[in-house]
Amino acid sequence: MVPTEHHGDQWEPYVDNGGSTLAIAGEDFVVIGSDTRSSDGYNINTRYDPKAFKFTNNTVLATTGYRADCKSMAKSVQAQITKYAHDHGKEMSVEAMAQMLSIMMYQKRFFSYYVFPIVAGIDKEGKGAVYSYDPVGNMERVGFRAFGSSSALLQPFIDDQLGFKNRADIKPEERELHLPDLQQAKNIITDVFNGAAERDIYTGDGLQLFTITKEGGIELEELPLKRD
Amino acid sequence: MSITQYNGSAIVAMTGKNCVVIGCDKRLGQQALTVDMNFEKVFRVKDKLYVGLPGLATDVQTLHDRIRYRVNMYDLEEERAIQPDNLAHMISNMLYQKRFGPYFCEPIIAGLTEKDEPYIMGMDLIGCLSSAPDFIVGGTASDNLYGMCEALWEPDLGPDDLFRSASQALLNAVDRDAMSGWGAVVHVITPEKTETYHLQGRQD
Amino acid sequence: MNDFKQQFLGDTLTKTLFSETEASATTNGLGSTGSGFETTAHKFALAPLQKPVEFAKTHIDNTSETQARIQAAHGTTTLAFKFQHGVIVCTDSRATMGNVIASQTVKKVIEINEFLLGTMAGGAADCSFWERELGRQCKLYALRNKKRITVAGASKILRNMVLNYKGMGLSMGTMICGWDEDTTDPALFYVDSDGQRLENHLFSVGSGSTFAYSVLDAGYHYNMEVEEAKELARRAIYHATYRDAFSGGYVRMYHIKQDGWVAFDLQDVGELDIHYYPERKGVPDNQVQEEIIRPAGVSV
Amino acid sequence: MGLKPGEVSTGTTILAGKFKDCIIIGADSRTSMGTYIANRVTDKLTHVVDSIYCCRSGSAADTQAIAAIVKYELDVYATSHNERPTVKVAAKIFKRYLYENKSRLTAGIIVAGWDHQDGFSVYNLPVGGSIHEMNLALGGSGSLFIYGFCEEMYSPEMNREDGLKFIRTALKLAMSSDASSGGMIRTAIIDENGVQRDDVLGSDVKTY
Amino acid sequence: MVPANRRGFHFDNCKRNELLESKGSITAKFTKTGTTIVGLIYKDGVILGADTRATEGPIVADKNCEKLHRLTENMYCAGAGTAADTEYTTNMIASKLELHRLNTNRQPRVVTAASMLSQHLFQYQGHIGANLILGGYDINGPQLISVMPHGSTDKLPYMTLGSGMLAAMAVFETKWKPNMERDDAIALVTEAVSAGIFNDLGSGSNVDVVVITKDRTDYLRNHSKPNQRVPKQTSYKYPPGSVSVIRKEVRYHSNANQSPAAVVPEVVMSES
Amino acid sequence: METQIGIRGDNFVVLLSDKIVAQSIVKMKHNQDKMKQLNKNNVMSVTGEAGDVDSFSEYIEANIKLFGLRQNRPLTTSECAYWTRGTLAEALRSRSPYNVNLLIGGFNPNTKKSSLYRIDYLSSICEVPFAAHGYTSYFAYSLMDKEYRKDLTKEEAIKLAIRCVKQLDHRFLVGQPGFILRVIDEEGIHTYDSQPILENGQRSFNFVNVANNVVVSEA
Repeated sequence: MVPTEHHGDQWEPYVDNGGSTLAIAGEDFVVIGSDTRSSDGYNINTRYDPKAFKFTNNTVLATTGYRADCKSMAKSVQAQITKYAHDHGKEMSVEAMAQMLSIMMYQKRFFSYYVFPIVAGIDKEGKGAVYSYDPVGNMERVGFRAFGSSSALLQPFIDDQLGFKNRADIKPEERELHLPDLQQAKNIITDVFNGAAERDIYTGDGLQLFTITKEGGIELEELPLKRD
Repeated sequence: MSITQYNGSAIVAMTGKNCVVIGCDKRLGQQALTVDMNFEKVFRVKDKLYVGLPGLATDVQTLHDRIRYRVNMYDLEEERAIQPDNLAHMISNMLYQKRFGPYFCEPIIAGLTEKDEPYIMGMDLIGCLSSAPDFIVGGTASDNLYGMCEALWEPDLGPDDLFRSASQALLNAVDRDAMSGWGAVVHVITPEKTETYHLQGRQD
Repeated sequence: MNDFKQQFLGDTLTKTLFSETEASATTNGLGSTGSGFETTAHKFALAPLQKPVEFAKTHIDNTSETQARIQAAHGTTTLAFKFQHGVIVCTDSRATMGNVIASQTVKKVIEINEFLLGTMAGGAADCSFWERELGRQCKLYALRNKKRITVAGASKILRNMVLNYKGMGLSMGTMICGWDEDTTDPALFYVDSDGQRLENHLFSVGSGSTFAYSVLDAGYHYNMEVEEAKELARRAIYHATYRDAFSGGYVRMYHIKQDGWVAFDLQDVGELDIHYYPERKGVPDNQVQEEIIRPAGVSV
Repeated sequence: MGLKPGEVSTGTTILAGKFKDCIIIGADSRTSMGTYIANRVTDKLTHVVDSIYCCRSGSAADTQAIAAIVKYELDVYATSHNERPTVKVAAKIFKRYLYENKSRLTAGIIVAGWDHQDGFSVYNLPVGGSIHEMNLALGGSGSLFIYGFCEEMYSPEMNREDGLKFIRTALKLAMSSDASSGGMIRTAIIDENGVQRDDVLGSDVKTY
Repeated sequence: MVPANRRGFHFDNCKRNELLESKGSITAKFTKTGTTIVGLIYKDGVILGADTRATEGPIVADKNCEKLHRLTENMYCAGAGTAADTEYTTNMIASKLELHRLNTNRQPRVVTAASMLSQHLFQYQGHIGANLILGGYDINGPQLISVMPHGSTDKLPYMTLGSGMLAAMAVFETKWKPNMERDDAIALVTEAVSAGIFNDLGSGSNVDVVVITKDRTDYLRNHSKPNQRVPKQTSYKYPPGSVSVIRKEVRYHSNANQSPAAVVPEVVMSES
Repeated sequence: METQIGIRGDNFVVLLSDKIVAQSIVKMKHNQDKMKQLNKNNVMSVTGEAGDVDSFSEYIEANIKLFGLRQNRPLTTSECAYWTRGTLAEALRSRSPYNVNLLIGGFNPNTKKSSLYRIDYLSSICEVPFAAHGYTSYFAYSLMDKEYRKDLTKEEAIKLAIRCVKQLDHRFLVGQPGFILRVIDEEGIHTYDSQPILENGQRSFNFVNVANNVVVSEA
């Protein structure tokens, strides 16, 4: 249904339902953390509304923004992926899916989805891949990215822990040697989400941790977050 | 753009074991244009008492003038060093008097009390005090600082560890905020001495 | 669902509310340059309103001047100039949303094909989408004509494509750079979403462009050697990032030669800064010299 | 004249009627903040002095403040004039405040009661600061729904029992139609001997 | 520029702020206590409860603030709304009441406090954003009065205010009974505040409770702490040498005896 | 639209401003001196809203002279700057705020050092090595960033100022035809007037010392 919130004369079809996502690409893995709260103003709509969707055996799409747009967009993507699988007899690669999403989002350039998506998966070379987008489909492949109501709280910390910014003791060329392994990456996500849940009122309730590895496919863990 | 973001600022104060640290960025901007890269926003009040003033630069300076005046008057009238808690309430009163036409500045106080216990206090622009056992942040990069500090802070850090945690918090926070940065200054206050570090920071 | 709609909303209302409204632009006439071009009709969803364009303009913001809810990434310094050995294209890499630095690693040079480069200023998605489409058009031209398209031709296609959406809120300020076959001079065009297309030897676009222009104008001459030209571009971007809060990150540099472009390694502005001003470099905190300051009598 | 944002209002039905041997005033008991019922057992029948009451409608803050001020002023009046104030004096003082501050206040007040000089009287002071003496005064948002009923059913010749039934029925009807009137029905019967207050639920009132 | 030592509010910035406003939107955020505050009357007295979250927009500015303000020994006031306003309004009334007590040599009454509050707030016509629940015990027994920003008051046996008021009121409307026992009443207050904490995003962290009876007042700070932070998985201390420093200055404090002999040139303090 | 530049060397300060007074679309005057000599070591350059510039700068000028007479010594640059800031800040809170941007530069004969202060219309003050206001800052800052050195000589500083106005003339839509430049050093205040020249088809400026006709040019 078309949401109809009216602010004065202006038609306001967008609602920010809050919540945060965070993805980290490792050498041969990707971890995607997202909270499960969906809210509107001071109200919690639901404590369990997963923001990340599994698409293929090695891709996950995580979204924040307006939940209805997120779901509608995810549905369209899913349909395209299924069609692709039928047409070509193989699963879509994460690279292809990332580019497709960019174009699909730009198709809505003048009535855009209010969505901040992250596509994560294992690329053709077996490396972890994270793609981030703005709401009109500008795409960038990154090593790590936080989106959503807590993005300002999460992003600097992963810049520090994974990007080793402002570290006098680690030279830029040595940064790769210090990158965390899968378990450390998960710990970082858990810690930083707990911190965000302390300070951001829109992030909380539950943390979903998707792990994608080449061998293990997609695994999902769920951990509790603060519920206040 | 909100008027509190016109000049850009970032301030963090953290407690440790018998020490506190307070630091700020050095940018003075006029919206996107950077005008001065040496604009410190943390001021020494007494040996073991510092005040950070994030917000609109003109109010930072006016408030600093007024705080200096009031503290000197306090010295003369009371003949004893003003304590962090007194200073916090003094500034809070100053701000609440302007409840209906506020200064656009959210002061942060950091220092050691008479017993050398760490003390930090923050307030909003109309003087609502908020204390915390761990850290207080302010300025245009405050959201970023909240995330950094929530992850980095742990109890009973010594002065050196505390300095490094606060510095990294500050530097990485301002690197995600367009309006603050251009280097940083961090003061580490211990019972014997105050160490002031001028940090290398990105100049973009 | 359909029954529900019928029942409660009636036929007419249903149509206006739920029918897929689309804006499509075919380039018949405008886009045709008389040499058999046809750009495909792009279909874009529009808000189901009387004035969908107004909606797009008020809700989707590329410039951060309004308080629109959807803020696309913006803020930039890009530059390109011609000189005797080709074109130097140089950009920063920062994207900001409001005051938040959304990314420090944006690729603001778009590799249209191996001879053509475009730059990105304004709406990042607008630039990358249309320049990607331009790449497709150029490929089609080459297949049809067994010959590369000229830079002038390519920039004109881009201009014509975005001109169809003039006034709908697209934001693009791009430089199309290349070196045509069998010519002695490189080519450089500026194209923006207003439909303006200019040719010149030197352009800079974006929020930091004035700073870059000052450095460029002071140092620019046509007969530069490659290294000198690269240093000039680097310096111009560096000084723009220093003063403009919305520019920063890394300096990305390309050199367009007669036989195609080459890309150079990214250079971190933070490292460039201490390269130009070594006194701003610090030492690790455990090795720093202490300066002792005598207690001053003055308070505050 | 609307309420200020966030202001608490007694979106209300109040009425006061003159009957054969008494005055009966009545009110619902709902106080609302937007859609939220801030108080469902409000007493909008506020004692002013002696056998003089006022019924409050409009902004809760404004009417409470005005009632308190007038109450104070009437006490001073009684002391300095050495005589008990009449309903008319009370109503005129109310009017003075309402009229002189009409741009700042949202208050509709009914002053009713008994005094030695004039006996029973009812004054209606709607928003704006005018004053009207009448036999039957209605006020508040719910009163719109019961003008017809009152016109039809009211007679100053009614006795105490009929009057009470009339007032309660009127309030019950208003409360069932007006979203910002509700709760229970509070009434006060005022005569030479004093005041008798009663509260009933709307469901306990039988209509005609 | 010598600041005048005037009392009361100063309006000298208003004109300038208007000017600034005309140049761009001022969206300066005051700290709000989004808040759930509750109060009820039970058998022996009155109980007030509050959460401890203060918010600045969507960010939690204070995780453990105090929203139960002491007015006198026999009176407390729970505050919601603009945090500075509740703090300063209750402080001012507390000192007035203390003076009143000293002048009259009697225990102040709750209605006295309520009148003072409502008159002060009415005077400022709602611009002071204080929503208050006043609870106390005086010679008239337990009293519970709410005061709204425009100055209206309500006297009820149980009440809730703040952004979490609906959640808390739902609990009261189902479970409140007259003449409850102390423990049951405290539990009910805790439950009501918790309902606000968990269901309203403006409220959070811990539950503060104050129980006021005829003879004594018990302030139960952080009576319930349902939202303790989980321990971190990792410590994120940085190794020495990880921060790049351009200059380090050391200033020995005058009271410490360590002022070293080797003193480097006196620094002229900048006039800023 | 007005131009204001300041550059500080170790023992001198260069201030430059344009000479145009504009009203709507009309240039009312072409030779307005937008600087005030506060005392023999300090100069303030003022731009901003028409009426405010006059009255504010006259008020400051007169008061600083008065202070000098009362205390029997000229005020230092920092004293001038901070007093001016305080006055502007206070005026900002009044019914009639002044909308002015200021540069105050001067030389301190006691310390033999010079200083330059930049004050904007909100009365934020900062002590800086070089400064500009308004649109000029978007063109001049990067040039000054690139060329500025602590050990700049007077000659070099003037040349840097010339490069800034030349660039402004080249890129800024609203170019100015002429400028006044002042150098404040140990000997006092030296005034220069601009002289447009053509350089490879592009306009540039020489500066002529009004007292002795010595010409400084970019080359």
